[in-house]
Amino acid sequence: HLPILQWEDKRGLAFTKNNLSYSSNALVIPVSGDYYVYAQVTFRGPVESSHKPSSVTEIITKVTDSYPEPTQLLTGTKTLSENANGWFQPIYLGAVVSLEVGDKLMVNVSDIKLVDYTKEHKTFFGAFLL
Amino acid sequence: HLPILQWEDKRGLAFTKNNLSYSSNALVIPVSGDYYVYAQVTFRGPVESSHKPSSVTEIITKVTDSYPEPTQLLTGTKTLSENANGWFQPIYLGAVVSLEVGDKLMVNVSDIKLVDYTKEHKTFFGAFLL
Amino acid sequence: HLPILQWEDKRGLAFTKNNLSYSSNALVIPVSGDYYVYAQVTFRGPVESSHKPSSVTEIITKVTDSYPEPTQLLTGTKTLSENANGWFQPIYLGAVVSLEVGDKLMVNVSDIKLVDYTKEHKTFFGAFLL
Amino acid sequence: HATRLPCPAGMNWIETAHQCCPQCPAGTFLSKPCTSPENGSVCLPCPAGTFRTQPNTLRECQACYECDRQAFQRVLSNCSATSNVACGCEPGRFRVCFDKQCSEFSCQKCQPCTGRLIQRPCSETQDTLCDSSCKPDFYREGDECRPCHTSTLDTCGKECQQVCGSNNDQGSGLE
Amino acid sequence: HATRLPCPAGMNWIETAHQCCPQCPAGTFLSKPCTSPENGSVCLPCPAGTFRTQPNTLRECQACYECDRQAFQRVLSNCSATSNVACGCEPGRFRVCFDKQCSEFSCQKCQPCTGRLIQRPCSETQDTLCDSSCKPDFYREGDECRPCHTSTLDTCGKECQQVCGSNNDQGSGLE
Repeated sequence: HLPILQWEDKRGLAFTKNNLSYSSNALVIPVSGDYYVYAQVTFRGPVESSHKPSSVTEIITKVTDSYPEPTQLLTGTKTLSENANGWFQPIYLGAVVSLEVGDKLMVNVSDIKLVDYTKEHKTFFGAFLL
Repeated sequence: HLPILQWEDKRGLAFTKNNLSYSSNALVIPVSGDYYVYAQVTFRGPVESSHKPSSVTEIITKVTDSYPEPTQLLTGTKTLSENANGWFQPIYLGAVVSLEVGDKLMVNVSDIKLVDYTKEHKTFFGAFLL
Repeated sequence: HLPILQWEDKRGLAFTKNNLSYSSNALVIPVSGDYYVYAQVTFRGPVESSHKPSSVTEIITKVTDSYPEPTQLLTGTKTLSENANGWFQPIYLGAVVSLEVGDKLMVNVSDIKLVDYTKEHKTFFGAFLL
Repeated sequence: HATRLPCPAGMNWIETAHQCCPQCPAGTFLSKPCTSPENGSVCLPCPAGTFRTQPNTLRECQACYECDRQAFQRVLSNCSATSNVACGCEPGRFRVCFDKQCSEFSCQKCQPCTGRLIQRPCSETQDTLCDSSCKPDFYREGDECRPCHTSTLDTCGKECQQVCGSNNDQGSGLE
Repeated sequence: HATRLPCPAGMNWIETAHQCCPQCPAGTFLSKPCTSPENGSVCLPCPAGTFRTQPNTLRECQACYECDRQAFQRVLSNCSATSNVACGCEPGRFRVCFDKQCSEFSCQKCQPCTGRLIQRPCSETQDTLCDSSCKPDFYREGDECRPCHTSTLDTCGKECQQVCGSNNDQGSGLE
């Protein structure tokens, strides 16, 4: 599978409440219902070590104990035609999905080295019950 | 007018409830109020038949029986500087709009042949009452 | 600081209610709580007077009387590899943030001359209490 | 809720009033629905900067577009209560459409046809069409036409010779 | 709700407490508002990885930025309770700003000036400035400077001859 992003859930703008909790890289759903789930990842490059990527991809996935494979809920994929000396590419995703108590939400990316993790307001992830 | 996208409203992740229904390519508003309306279309090319497009556009429009012209609610338009051998371009739109019972919401695109309809998590459309 | 966008809050699709008000370029928070805040800015160029920009940036910031510095809540920054004879680049941002009564929300951009202000459905800004 | 009755022409079903009400004319919007089909709807004129092109029972008018002055657009016709603004290009520029409907366009400089006859002048929608051959007293240099008088003996190549001949030999019949 | 009184200097109006409370010093945040202006606000130090540069009555501290090590940035000064991290470039690289404020920048390799004198060394904010002419014992080849000793008789063109002279003829006074 694609690498999974880790998140900060307490410091600065980050918070969790109404027992929507964060553990081992996932938001854990406390009560079944329809949630608006969203995430933005800002990708940036070039990064010497990695080859010249032709595209970047962000996927919000759902994992549930009762099923061995993750379900891809939302996907944003963009090809890159950027120049060599530095590029930025934000991808925002958001939609309503029906979730069950205990479901886990995660964000996967095509290449973790291309994720801009330096500022909390450039890469973020969240959900709220409707 | 621009071509209108058709949607799957039952299979997989798709669902409608609280009598927000889907019929003839449109979400039909059951009760007047403020709704958060959103849609993502992933465009991809090149597609032999279509000429080399210089841009892609996604528009969420409102149609009401009582008015002969559609109203453009949200528009995302992006020029393409992609290379020839294959490109992807997602456009996400979302905002709060005031709607009346009976209003119909639709998604128009600049070129229907460029829409990536292959995976439900890449192109999606929805709304929820605040 | 970066230039601040001004908004139309009454005509056409624009509206404010539940005493979330708009004054001096900012949405003013009437009651403390968690809000989904969003904005899209469509950038376009080239514009003769401005030099060839290498990137465009949109930032949703929070200003509060009790603190002298604005807080950057959400940022979308994208490098441009567009061609000379005309380009469009929409940036959408949205997320849940905890706000206090009296907080002010504003949208800053890297270059105000590159903002497409011509159609209300291309550049928009809003918030709603969860 | 009450079944919707099909309304007679010129009237629309108003959910909140649960009845058919007369439409407001173009240029106005429905401020207050009619209380009974007999008495009229309360219609108000579209505020400045908004419009409605058709009779309607909508609660607000549509916001006018603006012409993109920074991209060299100009106003062809102002927004009125019944029609949106119409934008075109400043003189000396023509429209380059971004899509088939040309709902978005940039305004590019017309080419000047220096040294050539103009086959078709620049217009709102098309660039100038220049004659392929050079004007009299101009010689071809690559895909440009240069005036004879600027040529000097050593810069006057074959083409230039043919057209300009020896500079002081007027009407020598040289093609 | 109760009218907001303008608070005296060093105090802010706290909505939930409906009164003015003393500000918490920089490096701390307001954990619990004062119950009356006399007794103080409960301020706690910013947790690791967060900071506040100013006195405040905010409920949380700001998260520190991080330096982009994969893009060859390095820490100029660590994040402290009262100041954000400051990032620069690794030695041998300089900043290329993405915008006027240089809030985002990439770190590019300094040019080596092989065969030239360094007019101005590479710095945090500017690339090395190389002398336009070649160093002694180097000859120009296109826009590069090549060392004389690597030239062989047949590769030593006009430029090279002038500078390097016949290889074994030291100090021949050739310019």
